[in-house]
Amino acid sequence: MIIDAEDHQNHEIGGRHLSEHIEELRIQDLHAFYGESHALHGIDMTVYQGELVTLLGRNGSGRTTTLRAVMGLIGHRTGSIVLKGEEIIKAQPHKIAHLGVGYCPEERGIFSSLNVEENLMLPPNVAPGGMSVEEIYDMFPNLAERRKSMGTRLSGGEQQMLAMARILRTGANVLLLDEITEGLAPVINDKLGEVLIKLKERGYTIVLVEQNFRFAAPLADRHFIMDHGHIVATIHKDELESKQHVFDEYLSV
Amino acid sequence: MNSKIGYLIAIALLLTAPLVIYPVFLMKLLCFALFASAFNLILGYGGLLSFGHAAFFGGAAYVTGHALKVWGLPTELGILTGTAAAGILGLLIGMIAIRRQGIYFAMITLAMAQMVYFLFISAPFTGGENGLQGVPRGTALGIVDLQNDMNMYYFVLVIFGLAYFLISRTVNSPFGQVLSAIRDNEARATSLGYDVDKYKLLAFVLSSTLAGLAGSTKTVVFQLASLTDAHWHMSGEVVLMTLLGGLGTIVGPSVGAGIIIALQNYLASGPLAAWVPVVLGLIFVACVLAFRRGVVGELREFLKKSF
Amino acid sequence: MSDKGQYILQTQGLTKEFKGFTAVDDVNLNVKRHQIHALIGPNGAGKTTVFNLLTKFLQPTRGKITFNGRDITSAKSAEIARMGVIRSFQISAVFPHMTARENVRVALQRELGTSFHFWRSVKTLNALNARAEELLTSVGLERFADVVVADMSYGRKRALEIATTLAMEPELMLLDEPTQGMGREDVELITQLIRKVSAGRTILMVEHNLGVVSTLCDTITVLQRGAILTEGDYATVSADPRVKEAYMGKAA
Amino acid sequence: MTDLLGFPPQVLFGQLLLGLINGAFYAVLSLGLAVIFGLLNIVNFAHGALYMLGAFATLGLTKWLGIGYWGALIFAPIIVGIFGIVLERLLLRRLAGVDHLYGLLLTFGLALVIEGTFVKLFGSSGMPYSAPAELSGGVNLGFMFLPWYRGWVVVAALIACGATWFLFEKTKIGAYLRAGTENPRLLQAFGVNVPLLTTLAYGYGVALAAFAGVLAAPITQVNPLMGSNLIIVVFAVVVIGGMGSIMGAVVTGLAMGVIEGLTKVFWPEASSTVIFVVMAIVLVLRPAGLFGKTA
Amino acid sequence: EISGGVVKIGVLTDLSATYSDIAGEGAAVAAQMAVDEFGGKVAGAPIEIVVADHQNKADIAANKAREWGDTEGVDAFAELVTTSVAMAVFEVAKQQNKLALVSGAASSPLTNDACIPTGLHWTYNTRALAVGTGSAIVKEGGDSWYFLTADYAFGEALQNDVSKVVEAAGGKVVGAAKHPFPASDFSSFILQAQASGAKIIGLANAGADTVNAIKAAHEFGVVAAGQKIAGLLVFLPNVKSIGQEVAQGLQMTVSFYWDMDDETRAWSQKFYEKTGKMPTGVQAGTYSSVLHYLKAIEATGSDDTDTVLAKMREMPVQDMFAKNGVLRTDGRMVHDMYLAEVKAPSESTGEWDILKILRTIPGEEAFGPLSESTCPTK
Ligand SMILES: Nc1ncnc2c1ncn2[C@@H]1O[C@H](COP(=O)(O)OP(=O)(O)OP(=O)(O)O)[C@@H](O)[C@H]1O
Ligand SMILES: Nc1ncnc2c1ncn2[C@@H]1O[C@H](COP(=O)(O)OP(=O)(O)OP(=O)(O)O)[C@@H](O)[C@H]1O
Ligand SMILES: [Mg+2]
Ligand SMILES: [Mg+2]
Repeated sequence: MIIDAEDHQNHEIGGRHLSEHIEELRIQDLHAFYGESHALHGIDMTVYQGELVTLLGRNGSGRTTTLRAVMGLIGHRTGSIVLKGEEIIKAQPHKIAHLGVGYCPEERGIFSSLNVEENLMLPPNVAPGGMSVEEIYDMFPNLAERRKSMGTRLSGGEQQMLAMARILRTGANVLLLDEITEGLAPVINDKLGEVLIKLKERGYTIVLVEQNFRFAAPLADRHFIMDHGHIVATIHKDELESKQHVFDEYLSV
Repeated sequence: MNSKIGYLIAIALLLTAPLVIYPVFLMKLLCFALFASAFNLILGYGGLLSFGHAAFFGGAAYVTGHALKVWGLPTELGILTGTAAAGILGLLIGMIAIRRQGIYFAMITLAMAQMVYFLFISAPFTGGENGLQGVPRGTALGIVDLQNDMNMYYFVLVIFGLAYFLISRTVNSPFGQVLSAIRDNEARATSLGYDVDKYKLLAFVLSSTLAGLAGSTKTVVFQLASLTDAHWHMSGEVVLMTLLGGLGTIVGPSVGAGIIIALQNYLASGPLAAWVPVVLGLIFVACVLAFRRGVVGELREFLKKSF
Repeated sequence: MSDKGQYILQTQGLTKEFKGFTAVDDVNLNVKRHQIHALIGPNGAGKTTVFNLLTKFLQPTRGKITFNGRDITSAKSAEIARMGVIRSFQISAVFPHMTARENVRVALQRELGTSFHFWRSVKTLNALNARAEELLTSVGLERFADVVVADMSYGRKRALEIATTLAMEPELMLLDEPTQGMGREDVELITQLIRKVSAGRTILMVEHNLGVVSTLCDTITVLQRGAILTEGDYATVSADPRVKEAYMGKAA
Repeated sequence: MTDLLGFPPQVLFGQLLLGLINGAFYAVLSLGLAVIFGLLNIVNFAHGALYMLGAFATLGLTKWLGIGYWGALIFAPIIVGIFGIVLERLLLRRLAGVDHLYGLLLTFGLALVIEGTFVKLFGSSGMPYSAPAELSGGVNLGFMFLPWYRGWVVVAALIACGATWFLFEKTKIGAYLRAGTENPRLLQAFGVNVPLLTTLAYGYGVALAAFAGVLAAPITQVNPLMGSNLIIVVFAVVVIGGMGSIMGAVVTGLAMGVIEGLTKVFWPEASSTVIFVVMAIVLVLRPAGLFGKTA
Repeated sequence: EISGGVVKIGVLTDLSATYSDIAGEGAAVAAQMAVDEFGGKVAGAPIEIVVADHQNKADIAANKAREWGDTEGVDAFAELVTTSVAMAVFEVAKQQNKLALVSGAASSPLTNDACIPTGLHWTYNTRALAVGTGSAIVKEGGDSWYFLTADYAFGEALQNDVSKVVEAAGGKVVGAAKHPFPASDFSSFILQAQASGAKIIGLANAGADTVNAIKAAHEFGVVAAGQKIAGLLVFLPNVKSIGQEVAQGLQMTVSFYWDMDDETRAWSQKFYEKTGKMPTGVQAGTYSSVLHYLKAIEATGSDDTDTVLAKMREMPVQDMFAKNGVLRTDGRMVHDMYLAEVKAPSESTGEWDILKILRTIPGEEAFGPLSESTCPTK
């Protein structure tokens, strides 16, 4: 069953009417390919400024691919991706990043030849207003403690923190976050949740790919449900109860 | 089924080829086909790029040359001595080299081979830059006169056939299975209880031994062993042959060797004679850029797609 | 209980120091035979490091490890594996260019003792196919025996990894975050699988998914900053305020 | 004076100094290789050929454009560097994402092509080039006669090494360099123009090779094959130093020059093998090289 | 009587590597010039030259020679630069009973221990080089020698040959440094030579090694400080690559120099027009050997190896390269050699005006008597 995103034009987020919102990211008819395999089959979605949305779905449903496509990391993609008013379907990744996008990849991508601090300082600033290093170390004391360790000597969870931390520094205000709670201790997850709320308050736009529905549900304004490279449903936070059957069908929660 | 027919045709061709094609050229081709196939064992199936295989090829060539010329051993024994020497050298170099992978492995093997090369330049038994000349071909089994090119050809063909069989068997053996598992995921293979270094070392020694067999045979065919055989360009050439023919395919290296040897041979006296290195270089470049799977690999891919 | 004693695996004063940083600090771990034992703790507590020490992917700085009463502190990785201690990895560990059957067979073939036999045909391994398929069936992969693993989904790769591990007939399985990165459905599947294979074996696992831990595990050891904070069954451990504070947060 | 190990001390001092001078060449060449390996993950087999191009560019600039040695010192690396950039854009770029062994093989082929073409164009025996008048002659140091030019080589090489070290270790570029080697796509997703960085790094590494070529032109024969054997030694230096390590390349380069120089006194025949022996020993004891990071 | 109706000469040379300048295409051109002098026909049969690149690799050379002999009816192999190639081709020539006209290879053993009945060594050998340079220099007072010797058989042979000559002439050898082959930097060795105090530094090496050694000697002021360099195997292209400025005063023994007399000048001019370079001794020698071979065929009307060889021995070698050369039974072609010196740039009138001939070394003196030869079939 397909639920059209347009049905919810009238819902409100963050106290304001949706239609008053500026479109931060608009994806239309996006197809993406890995070599010959067709991974995304025409995705349409719009994310408004200041909104936190999730991409939910089973393993292999195409959530990561969507983020990678936005970031320009997939060789072959067609359709349209408009970010902050600019068409970026043909743009190079570094150009896209400089529009103010931060990407936290699923595989973390910590650089093993750099130490924690160098990893943290690595991404160039793409916009003013990033968090200061002190703020970040405050948030993740583990990292402060291990700051001179080589990146991949960190434990799995520490690497996850570092991957998240380093994009908070750059001033990017559109964040593409792929499974950031993976492998983290429950306490850290709690803390990450608080961070996301804070970021939302600052007006960041966030696209969150999650398995951990329990983590995502209280944070998100809307949920996009993906299956086999399609977006099969869009669910507003107010509809969580009424659309429970959608979750059951596609996520078997 | 299909491959059986293919093999039968290949055998028929090989048996009749010297009637049409100059047998010495064919023998050279077989020697290098064997060399490349042996090399492929470690690169194509072991995933390790050795840039020092010339040391085994050349080392065996010298030892065989010396054994036949100075010690006067029978031909078969001379070849075996050279091959064994290459195996021992492979064991020594392998013990140091297999501790590393990738580029490091390539560089270490290159450096070790370079040491061997310098040894050959100045060691008394190699004849320095003049090489060992006039190595007697002798007789096969004490009766067949190998001075006759036709006899020699079939002698070489038998060696090639046996070695080739051994190589394809190795690839498709219990050992081959472990080897490809190691290439796929070394840590996992370890955690399943395999001492990966031992397997890699055995693969390396097998590869160097067979490369040595190729070198020994070549010495008997051409009756000489020279520094060319041990120079690092030779290591590069065997990589080229393997790559051109198709990495990790059984017949690929032989096809690649055939192409390169034929090119070298026919270019050497044509209008492009002075351009041989340039032409080889261009093939290298084209191969890496355009058809990385090599002739056989691309062909297989093409057939897979069209049928 | 066999004469080998109640504990299959014990460590005494196990310590690992990295350049002035103590990742594992004087850990005395006692794993009871035929139990599912969990190792939990905050990120960076040293859980993976303990696994690496037990399987000798790292050398302990100090301390002693005994397996079935035998001192294995100085044994090598492959040796330990041959004794029956098999680990899984945090990222899936399969042989991607081989088929599922071959993956399992690689584990099975070791006991034939022909793994160095390069002159023997690979067909001699066909004798192992029946057992391999049996193992694949046990993890629900019977239909995928001939599929090249690179083409399989993540969850199936995890299942295959378990099948391969089982092929080794391990007495002790070490699983490092077996459900990490899995959808709910797969988590469920793996949980059941672990329960199924735990019969007659001992399992030591690291896991952040408290749901999994609470349903599966008999004993839980909590690590913090390399040292053991507390130990006990789920109810005891989750009630401990220190564990709540350091690890579980609101989840508990 | 008393002999040291059977040799008069002045001979040893002389050899030490000469070793240092040769080491300077090794340092500049291996530095270029390290930079290229660092960012492109390519073992640049064409490095010897590019070194040779540097020497030939010097020759050509002098002969056809009347630009002297000092001009060539600047222009030859630029010209050859641009050539390198073209190579990177046209050829090496296409190897992104495939096993780095292919980079080694591609550059091996390129070396054959470049050297073969030059033998064809300019013959195999090479051409004369003399040191600039300002640097002819030398100074007697008491224990040896030091040609000014050799002294200059050390100074120039150390400057180049120092500048490179500063550029790659003290600026952000170094971190980009190392990160880019590991995961260029991700680095690019952070907003770093990796393709440009890669191209420039290759150009820079190539320019360093050419710079060494300019320095060498007055000393050795300018010959199409001048780099083809040297390259193997330089590889060994890089491996000993730890691949991709800037510091390692420089220090090892100098040290190997000295070790080789001393070997030339005590056991001359072994002097071209000694580096490989050192390499084997180092790799057994420290698999990642002296300055390499053990991954 | 001409086998296959055509006289085929295979020029096997280095077209693409180190020796392509001293032999290479120029040698092929020189051979062709000999053919042209015959109008392309000898004894009524056409003459054909085939050329192949052996890349200095003995196996490629042997392979090619064998193939030429077996399948293409080649009657003689010519040029054959570098000893390993010559030796490899000797094996083939012996088996196929074909002539090997060696020009570029230098080692004396080719007409001694390694000789074959059909192997002819035309242009020079290490002994001649040693005698020419060694004795001349000792005579001039250069009586103490230090060698820089390439650490391989050829270098050693050269050093031994020269040492004998030097000692026979009353000089002495004070030492030698063996350098690896190839060596890129000679400064250390030069320094050792300097420290030895010998009057003469003898370079028992070849090609790039010699060039680099001479450059280093110049740089370190060896010559300025009174020591002299003796290059034992130096060719015209080597001198050009050192540059006359640096090489001036260098003494060397040559088999040929283009500017010796009208005949050589005329021939060399023709050669220059074809190649843009003046000929080296190896190239001129190739011409001479092919020419003499063709003359013998013309005279006998046959290309049978034994017949032609007998005739070649019988006739004196008489052309612009050799005056009254004699082909001995050990394969040595005995002709005059020349001691030459590199002119100073100021003396030089043109790009190719490089050498001046100091002395003619009579063939007997240069190559020694036949009785000295250890060739078993002489
Ligand atoms: N590098 C790749 N090459 C080929 N196919 C790929 C690649 N990465 C992903 N795919 C395929 O693309 C499809 C979508 O994958 P994607 O990674 O986007 O899924 P996902 O929703 O993020 O799932 P997961 O929970 O596993 O991360 C899957 O079928 C997957 O097999
Ligand atoms: N090789 C190493 N060198 C230096 N420090 C290391 C090394 N390996 C691990 N560490 C450090 O040791 C600590 C423990 O790491 P470990 O990987 O064991 O944690 P973990 O408990 O598995 O955590 P997680 O749940 O995040 O995976 C971490 O702080 C890590 O940074
Ligand atoms: Mg994903
Ligand atoms: Mg961990």
